[in-house]
Amino acid sequence: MRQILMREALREALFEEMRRDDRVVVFGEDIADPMGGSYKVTLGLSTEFGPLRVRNTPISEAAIVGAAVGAAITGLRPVAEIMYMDFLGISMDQLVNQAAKIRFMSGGQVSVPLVIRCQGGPGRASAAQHAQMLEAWFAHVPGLQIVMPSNPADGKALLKAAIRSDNPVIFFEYNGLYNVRGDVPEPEEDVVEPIGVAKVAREGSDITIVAWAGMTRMALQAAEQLQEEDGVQAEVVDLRTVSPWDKETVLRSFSKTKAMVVAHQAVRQGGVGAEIAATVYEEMLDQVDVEIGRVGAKFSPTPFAPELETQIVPGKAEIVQAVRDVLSRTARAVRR
Amino acid sequence: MRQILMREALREALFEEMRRDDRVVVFGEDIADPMGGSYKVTLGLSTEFGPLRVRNTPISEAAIVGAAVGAAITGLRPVAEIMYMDFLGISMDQLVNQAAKIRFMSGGQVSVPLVIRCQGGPGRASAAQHAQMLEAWFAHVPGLQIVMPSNPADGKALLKAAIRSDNPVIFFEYNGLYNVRGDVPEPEEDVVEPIGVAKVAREGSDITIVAWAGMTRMALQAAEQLQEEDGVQAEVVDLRTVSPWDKETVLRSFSKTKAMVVAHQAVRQGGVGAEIAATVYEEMLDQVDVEIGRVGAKFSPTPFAPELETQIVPGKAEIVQAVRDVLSRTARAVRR
Amino acid sequence: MATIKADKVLPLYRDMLRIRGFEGKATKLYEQGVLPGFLHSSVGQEAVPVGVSAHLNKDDYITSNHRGHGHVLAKGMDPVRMFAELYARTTGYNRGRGGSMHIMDFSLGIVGANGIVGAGVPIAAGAGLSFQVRQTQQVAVSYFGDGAVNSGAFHEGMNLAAIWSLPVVFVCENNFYAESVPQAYASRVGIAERAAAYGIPGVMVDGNDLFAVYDAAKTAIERARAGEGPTLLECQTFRWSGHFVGDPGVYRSKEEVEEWKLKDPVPRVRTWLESHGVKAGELDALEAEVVQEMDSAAERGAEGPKPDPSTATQDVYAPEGVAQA
Amino acid sequence: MATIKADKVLPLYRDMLRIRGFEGKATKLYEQGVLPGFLHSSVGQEAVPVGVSAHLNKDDYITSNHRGHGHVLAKGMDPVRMFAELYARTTGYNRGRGGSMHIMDFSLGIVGANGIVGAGVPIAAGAGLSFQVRQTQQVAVSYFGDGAVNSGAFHEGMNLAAIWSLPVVFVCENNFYAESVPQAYASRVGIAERAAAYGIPGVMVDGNDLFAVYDAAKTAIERARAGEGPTLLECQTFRWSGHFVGDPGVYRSKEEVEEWKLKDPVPRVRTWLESHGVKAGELDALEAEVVQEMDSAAERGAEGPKPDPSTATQDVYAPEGVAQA
Ligand SMILES: Cc1ncc(C[n+]2csc(CCOP(=O)(O)OP(=O)(O)O)c2C)c(N)n1
Ligand SMILES: Cc1ncc(C[n+]2csc(CCOP(=O)(O)OP(=O)(O)O)c2C)c(N)n1
Ligand SMILES: [Mg+2]
Ligand SMILES: [Mg+2]
Repeated sequence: MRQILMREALREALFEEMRRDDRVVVFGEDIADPMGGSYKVTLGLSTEFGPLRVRNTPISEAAIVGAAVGAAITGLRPVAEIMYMDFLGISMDQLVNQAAKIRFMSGGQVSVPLVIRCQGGPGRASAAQHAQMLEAWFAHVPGLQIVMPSNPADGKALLKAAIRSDNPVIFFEYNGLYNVRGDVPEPEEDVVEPIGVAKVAREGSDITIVAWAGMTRMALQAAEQLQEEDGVQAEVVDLRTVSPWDKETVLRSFSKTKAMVVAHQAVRQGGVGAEIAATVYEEMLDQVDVEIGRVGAKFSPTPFAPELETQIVPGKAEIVQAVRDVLSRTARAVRR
Repeated sequence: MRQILMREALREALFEEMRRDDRVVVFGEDIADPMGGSYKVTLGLSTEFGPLRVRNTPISEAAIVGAAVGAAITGLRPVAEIMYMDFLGISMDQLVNQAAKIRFMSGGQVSVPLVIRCQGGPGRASAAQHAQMLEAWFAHVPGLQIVMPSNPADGKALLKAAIRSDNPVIFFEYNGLYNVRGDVPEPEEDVVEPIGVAKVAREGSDITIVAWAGMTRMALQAAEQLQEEDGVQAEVVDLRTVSPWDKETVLRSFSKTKAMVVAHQAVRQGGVGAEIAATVYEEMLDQVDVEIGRVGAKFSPTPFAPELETQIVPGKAEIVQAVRDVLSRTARAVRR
Repeated sequence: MATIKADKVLPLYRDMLRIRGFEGKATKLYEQGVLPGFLHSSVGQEAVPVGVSAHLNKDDYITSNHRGHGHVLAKGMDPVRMFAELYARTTGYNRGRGGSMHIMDFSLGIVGANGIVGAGVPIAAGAGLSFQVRQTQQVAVSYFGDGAVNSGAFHEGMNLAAIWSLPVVFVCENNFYAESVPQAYASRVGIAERAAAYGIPGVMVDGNDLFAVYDAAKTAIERARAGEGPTLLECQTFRWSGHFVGDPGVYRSKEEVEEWKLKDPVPRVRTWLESHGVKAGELDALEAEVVQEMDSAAERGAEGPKPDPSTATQDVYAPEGVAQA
Repeated sequence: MATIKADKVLPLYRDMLRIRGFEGKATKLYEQGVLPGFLHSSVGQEAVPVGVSAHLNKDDYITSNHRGHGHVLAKGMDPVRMFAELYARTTGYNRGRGGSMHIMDFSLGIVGANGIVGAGVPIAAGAGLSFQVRQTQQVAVSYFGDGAVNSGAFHEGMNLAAIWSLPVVFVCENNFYAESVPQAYASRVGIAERAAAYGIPGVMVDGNDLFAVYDAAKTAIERARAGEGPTLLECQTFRWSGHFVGDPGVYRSKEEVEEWKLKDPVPRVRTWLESHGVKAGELDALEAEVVQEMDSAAERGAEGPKPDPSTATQDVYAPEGVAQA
């Protein structure tokens, strides 16, 4: 299969969906040509589809989402961009009190088919206001869907699904993945992956690692290292959709491995890992012989200094460590 | 001891702290006389302390919090009011990217001694935009403190602590408690309770119920019912501060009762209950013989119709049910 | 009253009466304790939505705010289903999920009342974007109060509509108070003056004068339909009641309220009609008929069934099918 | 140049040179790959902060934005500790926690650069509130770009400062672009015109003319100190570089950039100084000295130790003691 970058895969999805459906419009800060987006994901769109359907906006994050809501409930399928996930705070009211609730409040009269694309995440010394992972806020909000792909093929197929979804979707692109290359089917195949379905990204029998977005990539690397150094076979479940999340796939994997680490770059306290871990304990306590490892950022804003950032935000090393901790406790638990 | 209403207790705290410290200023929508706040908690303040220190604001929730940040880092101790917790989305950026992070980003140069008071919560057919409990968003944000008192004495003593704290505090007043009466020490005693410390609100040996704000009150009522109807002695831990939360008190109670329900009015998925439950499993798995009950709102916006609202948002009945479920499973677990 | 034909005034008068009648009935029911939640009455402000809606088609859209009964009635909502919603019945517009503050009917272009002050402004801009992209002749009207103009959402939404020349008309009902806070406290300038910041027309009219509203709205809506972009229309008016039903309104003087009651928009139209040959008896009959209509609407609204508790979590998500273009 | 004394110009010229020197050196280091994170250069805009800061005391406050080096240097920051912060060293202003986009020094009233466009506006209003409540003579200056004026935070913060007559001066560096988006696309009107929406003075000056900025800032700051409320000062200028170091700036024509370089604010002051009797040799020496200063500052900045990883979570919370009044 041909290999393309994540950023190219996402860009293809936008082109294909805009060609397929006239109702798809794209707007956001700096997304039009010649800039084509801060990370070039929208490059060429405004040239092909023109200024009616593809527009730059002022720096007005509340209005970007508000306008997307208004457009979505009147027949368009807006794909709006918020430049960094960190800026979603400015759009929060429109996302949570409008986009997420209008369908319900209306008694089911209308749906809100919008996509908010945003990027960001730690790892580039961008400091406290440009490196946050905030999916936990939105996973707590009924009515929203949160999609966080980990590779180019999923990025493309899930962005297509998000655009076709009748529900409001926050589509998060971890910056550290934009230049990752991967197999992606040809455009003619029009591959669309379902929202809400996790994928076993690597099979294994000793422990399950649940992750999403950039952390899936690091989990796969951690699994390789664990195999080489410890002979451990880790199964990696790529959650892909953080809300609604695919409980069945996670539980199925756990019932096979009987050990689990859930890992995210977001702050550990109150992160999505808590929900997943709590659910696994609840649903399968009988089978839990050892504590589930929860990997997440320390309780601190993201520091600028790279030496400090890696202390706060976990990566491959922390996943490896968490797996080793869990398995060593398993050994002890078995001995008991 | 004298008995006063929650709203009176909170009002006393404001008067006392404003008298005690010239740096305390109060502003927000409709807080000045003659209105004295939507729920009369600030009644009389502007008359006593005048328009320099007590002010109405326009409907500008971002600026209310932004101005509080600016005032706090330049020597005042603002107590700003956001009328409903539901409107915090509009203030989110200033709360999360400014108030919570300035101290850290500055390398410890400055502190941000502000309090954001807000009220709200379910139970009054206020529908989807006026009944949310959103503490989980803020518990995920390092740098903030979240205080949620359950009774007049704590309301007063913790609001005083919040005003004296050098850290940004979100102080949440559950609307359903304003008219609750309780013992409150005399003003001369100047009672201040520490932030971050839970309280055992009722002793018991059979199960621990962890709750806060309005849910503590319902947990206490549930405990009474359980005692009468089931002969069950439930211990109620009133968390009081949701972030940072008092792990020790919770674990201590669990190690005594070996069974737990954590209950909140907020949406269950991604709620603070997930963090607390996951932590208890992690820290004391050896002692967990039965699943921890997690009570929270169903995954839906709050409906207007009272019949539906009580379906979505849990109360005393759901706590009682959860305790019974846990204890019946305990019995089975013991039999196993 | 330059532009309206005499025979068109009677139906508008009827619409104003219907709003007043609805609010009166709803207030009474609320005071009796039979309606759950909150209620905000628009009595005193009837001329605004009626003068605006006179120029709207069924497929035009409106966004509204917490004080929305007048806006949605003028746009064509059925009071029976409105009362049913206020009673939280399944026969209500929102099947009892929304209530007064979220009343919606997408088949009438009613995007909904809104509990968040200012939030409708960018949403209306987004509706305007739809019409512009699809090149229809529709317009969106966004109703909001004087309090909303100090919100960030107002600013961002106005600016976006302005730079994109969207077919939107922003109608501010300046009733001089946002809850207890006077408009003149919350802003140093008048509402219409703010239009200058967006490079669009700002027009101030007597919002208690149906004809003035009618004329100004006509110009603004025609302008929007012609692709010339948005207008900010300030209609000065007054709410007779407290902020919500039950608010004693201690922040306003009795004199101020009484003075405004003298400027009641309803009898002004009646006087005009009488002076244009409509018989007093006909008008009396109309007034009685509307009172009757609202009494009966409330009764029928109350007859609807309460929602089945087992349906509580319906409609949180749209079903995910294979979406088609 | 009506109000400034000739002997005061030389130090201001020096401040402009120092900003240009700092940015030049930082850009070079960033291009060499030795500075982590992002970098936004203010070369071309030096006259604005220098003309404004000429009227500020040490205990006055400023809020800044992502393009903040000029603002904070003009307010008195030490380039050694600035470079140390850019290098993420413990000797930096923020002990390596903040970096270029969050550089702060509260002892100099520097509330900080800010990564959130528009966020400094209400924060400056809050600082102004402090001064008003404590009845000091301090002022707060809020610097932001043309892109920020379309944010809700701008609107809400401006309005709050206006209605409370807070001692704040809002300084917009209109460099005609927000990243790639032209100011004229993002708004239908000029920046200074927006002041009318808040009932405060809006003043537009040539931001590349030190003397024009100086005079306008003097009036605005005196007005604020006198308790007469805020001013919106639009300074038209241009950034020579891309939005960030590394941005090729494809959205601007070469001609546009070249045209603005002809309006370089620095030689304009030099010409003035020479025509007022300052020797070219003295100015050459000053220029060389500043280059020297920045080279040495960068070197010394780089010498600071890297943060100890074990200190990563320090300073998230202030210690909770028994707070005293
Ligand atoms: C964002 C937000 N802030 C505050 C409120 C609480 N609130 C509801 S209505 C209102 C006053 C609105 O005043 P205005 O816009 O003038 O409308 P009016 O009530 O006068 O019709 C306030 C403060 C709210 N609903 N939303
Ligand atoms: C709220 C927010 N939205 C978007 C951005 C991304 N961003 C950073 S700088 C910038 C452009 C700012 O333009 P302007 O205010 O004119 O300042 P300039 O860069 O021209 O000095 C943008 C869009 C941000 N940092 N914050
Ligand atoms: Mg009003
Ligand atoms: Mg700019």
